[in-house]
Amino acid sequence: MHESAAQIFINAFLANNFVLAMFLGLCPFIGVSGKLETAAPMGAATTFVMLVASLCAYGLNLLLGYFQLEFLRLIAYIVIIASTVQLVEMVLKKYSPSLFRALGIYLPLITTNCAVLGVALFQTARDYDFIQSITFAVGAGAGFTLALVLMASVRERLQLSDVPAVAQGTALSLMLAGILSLAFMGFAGLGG
Amino acid sequence: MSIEIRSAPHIKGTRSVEQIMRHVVWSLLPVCAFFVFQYGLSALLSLLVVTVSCLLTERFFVRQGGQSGDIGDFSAIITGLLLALSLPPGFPLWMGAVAGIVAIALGKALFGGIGFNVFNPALIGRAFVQAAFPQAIATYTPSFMPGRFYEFIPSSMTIPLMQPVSVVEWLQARQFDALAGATPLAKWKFEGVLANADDLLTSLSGHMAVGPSPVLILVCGAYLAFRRFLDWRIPAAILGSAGLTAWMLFALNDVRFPNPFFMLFSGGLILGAVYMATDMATSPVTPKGMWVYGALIGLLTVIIRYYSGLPEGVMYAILIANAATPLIEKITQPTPFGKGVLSNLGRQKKGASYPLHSGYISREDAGAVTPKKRFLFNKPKHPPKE
Amino acid sequence: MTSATILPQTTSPAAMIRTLGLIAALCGFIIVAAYQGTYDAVQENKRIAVERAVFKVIPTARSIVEYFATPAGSVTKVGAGDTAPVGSIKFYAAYDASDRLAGIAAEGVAKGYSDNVRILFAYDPASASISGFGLVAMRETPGIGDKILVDKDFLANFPLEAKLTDDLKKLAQAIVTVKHGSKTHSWEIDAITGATITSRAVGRAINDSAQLLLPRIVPNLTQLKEKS
Amino acid sequence: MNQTSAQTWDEFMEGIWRQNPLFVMVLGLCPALAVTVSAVNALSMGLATTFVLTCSCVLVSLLRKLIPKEVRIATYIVIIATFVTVVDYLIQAISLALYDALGAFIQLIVVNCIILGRAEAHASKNPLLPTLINALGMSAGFTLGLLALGSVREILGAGAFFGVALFGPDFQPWVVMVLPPGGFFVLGAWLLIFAAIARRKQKKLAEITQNA
Amino acid sequence: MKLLSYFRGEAFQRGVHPPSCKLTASTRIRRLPFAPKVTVPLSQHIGRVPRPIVRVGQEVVRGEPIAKSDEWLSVPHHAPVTGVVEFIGLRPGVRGPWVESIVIRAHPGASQEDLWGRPRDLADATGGDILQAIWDSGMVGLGGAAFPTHAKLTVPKQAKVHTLVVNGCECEPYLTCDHRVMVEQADALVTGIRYAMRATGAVRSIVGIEDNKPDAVVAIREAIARCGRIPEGEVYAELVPTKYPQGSEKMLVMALFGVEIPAGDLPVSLGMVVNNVGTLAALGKLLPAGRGLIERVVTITGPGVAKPGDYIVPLGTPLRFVLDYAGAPGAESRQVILGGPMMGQAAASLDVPITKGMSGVLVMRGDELAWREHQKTYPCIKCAECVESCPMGLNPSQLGMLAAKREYDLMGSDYHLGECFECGCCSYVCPSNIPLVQQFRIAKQILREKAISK
Ligand SMILES: Cc1cc2nc3c(=O)[nH]c(=O)nc-3n(C[C@H](O)[C@H](O)[C@H](O)COP(=O)(O)O)c2cc1C
Ligand SMILES: Cc1cc2nc3c(=O)[nH]c(=O)nc-3n(C[C@H](O)[C@H](O)[C@H](O)COP(=O)(O)O)c2cc1C
Ligand SMILES: Cc1cc2nc3c(=O)[nH]c(=O)nc-3n(C[C@H](O)[C@H](O)[C@H](O)COP(=O)(O)O)c2cc1C
Ligand SMILES: Cc1cc2nc3c(=O)[nH]c(=O)nc-3n(C[C@H](O)[C@H](O)[C@H](O)CO)c2cc1C
Ligand code: SF4
Ligand code: SF4
Ligand code: SF4
Ligand code: SF4
Ligand code: FES
Repeated sequence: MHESAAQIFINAFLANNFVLAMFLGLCPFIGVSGKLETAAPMGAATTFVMLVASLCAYGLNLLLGYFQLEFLRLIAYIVIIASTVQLVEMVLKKYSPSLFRALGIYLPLITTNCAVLGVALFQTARDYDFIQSITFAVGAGAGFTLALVLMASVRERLQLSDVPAVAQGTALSLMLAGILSLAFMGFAGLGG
Repeated sequence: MSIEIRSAPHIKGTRSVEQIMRHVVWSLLPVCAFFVFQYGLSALLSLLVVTVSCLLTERFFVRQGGQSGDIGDFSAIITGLLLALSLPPGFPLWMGAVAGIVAIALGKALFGGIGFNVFNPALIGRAFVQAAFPQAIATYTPSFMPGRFYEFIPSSMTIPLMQPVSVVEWLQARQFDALAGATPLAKWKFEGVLANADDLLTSLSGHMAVGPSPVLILVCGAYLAFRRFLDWRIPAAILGSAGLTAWMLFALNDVRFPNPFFMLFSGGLILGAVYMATDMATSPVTPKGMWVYGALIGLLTVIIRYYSGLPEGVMYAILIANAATPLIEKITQPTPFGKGVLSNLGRQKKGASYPLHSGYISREDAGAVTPKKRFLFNKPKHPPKE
Repeated sequence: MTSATILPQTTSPAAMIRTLGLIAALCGFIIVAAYQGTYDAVQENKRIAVERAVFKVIPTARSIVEYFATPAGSVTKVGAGDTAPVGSIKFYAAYDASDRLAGIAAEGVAKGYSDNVRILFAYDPASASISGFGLVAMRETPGIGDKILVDKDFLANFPLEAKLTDDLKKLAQAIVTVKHGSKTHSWEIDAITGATITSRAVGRAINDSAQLLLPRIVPNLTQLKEKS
Repeated sequence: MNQTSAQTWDEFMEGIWRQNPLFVMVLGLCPALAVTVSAVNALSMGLATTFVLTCSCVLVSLLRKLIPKEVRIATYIVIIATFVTVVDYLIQAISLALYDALGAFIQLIVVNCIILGRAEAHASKNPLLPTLINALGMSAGFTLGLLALGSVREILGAGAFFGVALFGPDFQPWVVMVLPPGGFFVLGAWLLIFAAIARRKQKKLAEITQNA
Repeated sequence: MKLLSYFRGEAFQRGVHPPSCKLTASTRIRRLPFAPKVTVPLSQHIGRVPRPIVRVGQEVVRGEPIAKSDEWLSVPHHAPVTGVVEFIGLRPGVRGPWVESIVIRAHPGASQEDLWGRPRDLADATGGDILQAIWDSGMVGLGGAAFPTHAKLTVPKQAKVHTLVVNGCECEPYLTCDHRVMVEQADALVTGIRYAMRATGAVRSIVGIEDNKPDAVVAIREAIARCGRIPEGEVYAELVPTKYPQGSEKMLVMALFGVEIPAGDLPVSLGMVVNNVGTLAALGKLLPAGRGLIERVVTITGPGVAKPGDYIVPLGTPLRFVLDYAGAPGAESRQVILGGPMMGQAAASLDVPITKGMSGVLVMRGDELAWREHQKTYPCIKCAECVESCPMGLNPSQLGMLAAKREYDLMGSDYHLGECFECGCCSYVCPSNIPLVQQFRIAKQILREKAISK
């Protein structure tokens, strides 16, 4: 079955949202969603890295397939993601210090974010072609950002609420994520 | 002479939280009564059980000190009634009780109680049971069944934790086929059958699986809006945006998409727009934000109904808009007096004189009303220099 | 703690590369060892999985052979390590105890309620019908979507008519899923109430795949008749 | 001797209780929520993680003097990825069904923060034995955590435990529990319960000190 | 109802409609007898405190200056009664802390006719002369803020004033002093307006009056007609919609001209000066006679008062004396408010004197207040009532939640706390009974202290 780019995007963005339906990238989702100020740049940085990782993984996969070295795929992906993040960091630092300052602190965190590796692994598992891979990466990143921003704005509001002491902290964040995930179930089947 | 010292203002409007909530309950009673008239005993018991489970849960958490407010404020009754109205009348009672408990515990007490909740508690309860018991919640039975005041719909009386009894045989015994239980939305989505306009509006025609009459809800809502217990902007924005989106799609392709009228008056859209999206705690406080919020709900409802796997989308649309409310509020903060575009014009003229309007006559003589900001536009472009 | 680890100290690049090389070699060795060590078991597992799936949809089958159906309209047997020619579709020819063709199995995929539904369906050349299907993978809701495997009414849809047009270019009647209780033709699938979406995915998966595959297979049936 | 064994025990229990990676440090959430729809999956994921964590930490600890500190993170990642690949093939060899159930999350163990965190914070600084014990403790804590999630979700969501039906055929499963929101809710509920217990303990402690 | 107001085109957006309770709107102004002892606080206005120019034991004549300052932003005080200076020192102040005051014991026998004065002919006086005369009269804004009037009427160098806006709204419930002044002293008011126009150079003056006081408009228009076409320019009297806080100068200018005074600016940035009717009526009487401000019209009203009315009260009269005269029986009166119920201050004690800025004395009874005390306070239910009523276009709901969590800096930086003019509309409407404006006052105070300590 051939999925159109629009379908892939909508699925990755809403229906199969990486965070809320696929459980990917939860650590940064819980960790960085406390403030809107940090959530939005984190989402942007992750989207960017996802795009880069998707491109690299696409190329790398062709290469590995050519040499019949599929069993090295995982190790190759993780190394290439880690090094591209490093590279991107260096390039940004050199050519766009302001952007680096905005995204810089988040970039190293993203290396160990399974959503990024997830993009690479899923696009391989689903045999996406080049265009599909890119759309998938952007959709996943946009979905991640959407979830992060919604969560952050809700959590900022809850800072002003009298949340019971037992529920404060991670438990509340998880319950909120659950409710958001419940709401996002409405999108199920949207990309069909 | 004893003296009290307090800080101004020393008088207070007559409005109180209890009063607002009480009025919403009163206005819901006709809707509930009609629901019971349609579905009989099962509906009545469902309303009772769900509301009582909400109240008991509320009482538990208030006693525990986990939430502010108290059970006397009527808000848990609203939650219970609305939750019950959005469930199918033959929904197993034990599942209804679960919905009520989840609504208050997860939807309200977790956040600190009345006013602090971010999501509509009733809809949290409904979304939870919809995800937990998807088959039971999609099982509607026709309205105006003969004998509805003497017997229960069999699925109502399911033993707790067990699967509901199938209503198919019960329906067949009454010469209804299995399709009778499909709601108009489901019929349209899965079979392409459109219901009649007047049936949808009044819900009066027999043997349709519909909720309370939209017209009745609109009337009760209009009363609340008139007394300013709910904000008219939100329903207006929802119905406007849903109608507009549906109309545009209908204009594009009138075979694939139903007419906008069907979109507005089928399913829970009216109930959601009038009573659920307007829940104060979970909707924006800024007037501009209310328009944005309503428009978002209308749009999402139509998108979910048309394109997703589910026939009904109001609940999900409202929950997502609830989540977006803090964000919407943030970007639609009101402009303080004297900081708007118009007053910036004034600021540029700082120190310059406000030109005398030569034609100034007493506004009463001219029979004019008090000018709004429009007055400024009468002003000559270049103030005379001296 | 030795003082060496506390002092700020840089490793020389040569040493760095040496150790990295060592570690890479070590890791490479471990991976290759694991890959080789498990290779046979994994392949065997995969083969068994495929066989089991095929045997389940074609109960009389005792052995299977993998084929490619090429776009040109021919079928070629898959040898060990073959890569698929561009545009070709893999299918399995299943043979009974006496090595006669018992049926043909192929995969189909379509979007269900929450993700793709991947199925393996069996085509019976003798009656020109889809005789059944099995599940490869899906993420549908347990308790709803998985009714397609157990619902008696749903399974009663099979065998399902899948005749080609006379010029053997496409199915004479497209396979469609209809609302529960309204099936009137033998090429229609009667959906499950409450799981219409998943039912429809099954129908679409079969139809999409059969439309492509059958026109390539049917003309070559003689080639497949006997196990070769 | 006695004392060291007590210490060892403490070290081991640390990972299970006081520093539980899932409930206290809240790390490795993605596999924890994604695969715990049943107890079997939870246990398998726990064992797979145990294998990777223990092997990586042992190797890192052995090589700790060799690894140049400039490239240590990259080295750790390579080592972890190696063992993940190994476990990936092992599971394929054992059971394809299990492999399908765990899906991509086996490979995603690579980025599980717990493992890198342990390698960096503990294994790189300690000799073999303490490392091994610490890693085993952490793994056990994680596995127990996964089981706690998986059991609740399976019991409520399917009316079964390790595949054995508990309540008979008429039981109404709570489908939500095996859906994504259920994962969040169950973990959140566990955290709530732990927080409530901790608070009660604190209150009692405060009462005791007040009385004394 | 709100819906209707959308189409009707109201004066300014939002605001509230408290019950007007104008008990004394149609009773004539009466004169209060002299108290045996009056206390004149030296600080009754915004600005520098003048120094006393009398000694203890000195005889003073009613109207004679008793305190004076050379500072520009300060005004002199005059003796309200003929008598003997008995004490100069600290006495209970209106705001609580004790303040420097002059206590004068009235001569029981003296006729309290106005004795002291320097009548002058102002027919051809220049603006400067008039400003000097205003300064000498000790006039401050009688609308409540008590800002020295001569300073307000002095137009800054780079600015030009074309319009004098006269504030006759009296939007606070209960108060009627401005209303009665407009009706009974319309001629004096027009005279005062003419002086102020000359002092500022304004060529137009508009009296804005809420439309619940039509008789005041009629009275003023008749007074204008009696004057004929005045040389200073033109004077109008206009009705504006009745709505609290119409009397705030920003809202009044908005209602009359449809323009917003830019945030942080004074009306003079739009070429306008706003004065209270009481201020200008008093000027109209005092300036030709060359007298000082020694008495003002005060509304004494409220459910706890037996003889409510508008009284001409000598400044410095103790509150206790005023209340005894107006018949406020002690036991059940529980709250005495100086000013209106929306913005007035609760009196800390009954020993404080009537001062220049005091437009009303409101006595609330215990049973009136009781229901409010029993009303429960809820968390903010986000009903948006406050947002819909804040005339300054703020978001009191958000501000209130921030205040509850002590996020004062955020209130100031992101939510325009500085723009809040403490009108109290938000607290008035809040169904959750949250003391919003009360919290905002505290927040502003804390921010002010922070800014100073920086
Ligand atoms: C917010 C909300 C969500 C609802 N969601 C559904 C739904 O998903 N499915 C459903 O059959 N009824 C749902 N209902 C119940 C409807 O109100 C209505 O009773 C029922 O759908 C029958 O109406 P219809 O057939 O005209 O759609 C919902 C009601 C509300 C208020
Ligand atoms: C939580 C949840 C899960 C669902 N899962 C499925 C599913 O796996 N397969 C499916 O076909 N429909 C699923 N649905 C959709 C509804 O059951 C849908 O109404 C039904 O498929 C179509 O209704 P009908 O067949 O009764 O006409 C799900 C709905 C919900 C709320
Ligand atoms: C909320 C608010 C309400 C006010 N209401 C009145 C009023 O009703 N009448 C009035 O004269 N001044 C009122 N004022 C004061 C005016 O803004 C302005 O300062 C005054 O009219 C100036 O006149 P004055 O200096 O002669 O007192 C109000 C101020 C505020 C902040
Ligand atoms: C106009 C109006 C609509 C309301 N709608 C709901 C609702 O849909 N669901 C609900 O749980 N409570 C509703 N309430 C009650 C109350 O606001 C709700 O319990 C709060 O969310 C509690 O903080 C409503 C109240 C009002 C005044
Ligand atoms: S930084 Fe890394 S370890 Fe920490 S929470 Fe985020 S992803 Fe997990
Ligand atoms: S109430 Fe206040 S604003 Fe209104 S007229 Fe009186 S003093 Fe002026
Ligand atoms: S007191 Fe301040 S915040 Fe409240 S309504 Fe008045 S101006 Fe707005
Ligand atoms: S009026 Fe009170 S309850 Fe309503 S939004 Fe404002 S602060 Fe909240
Ligand atoms: S496991 Fe941490 S981000 Fe997925």
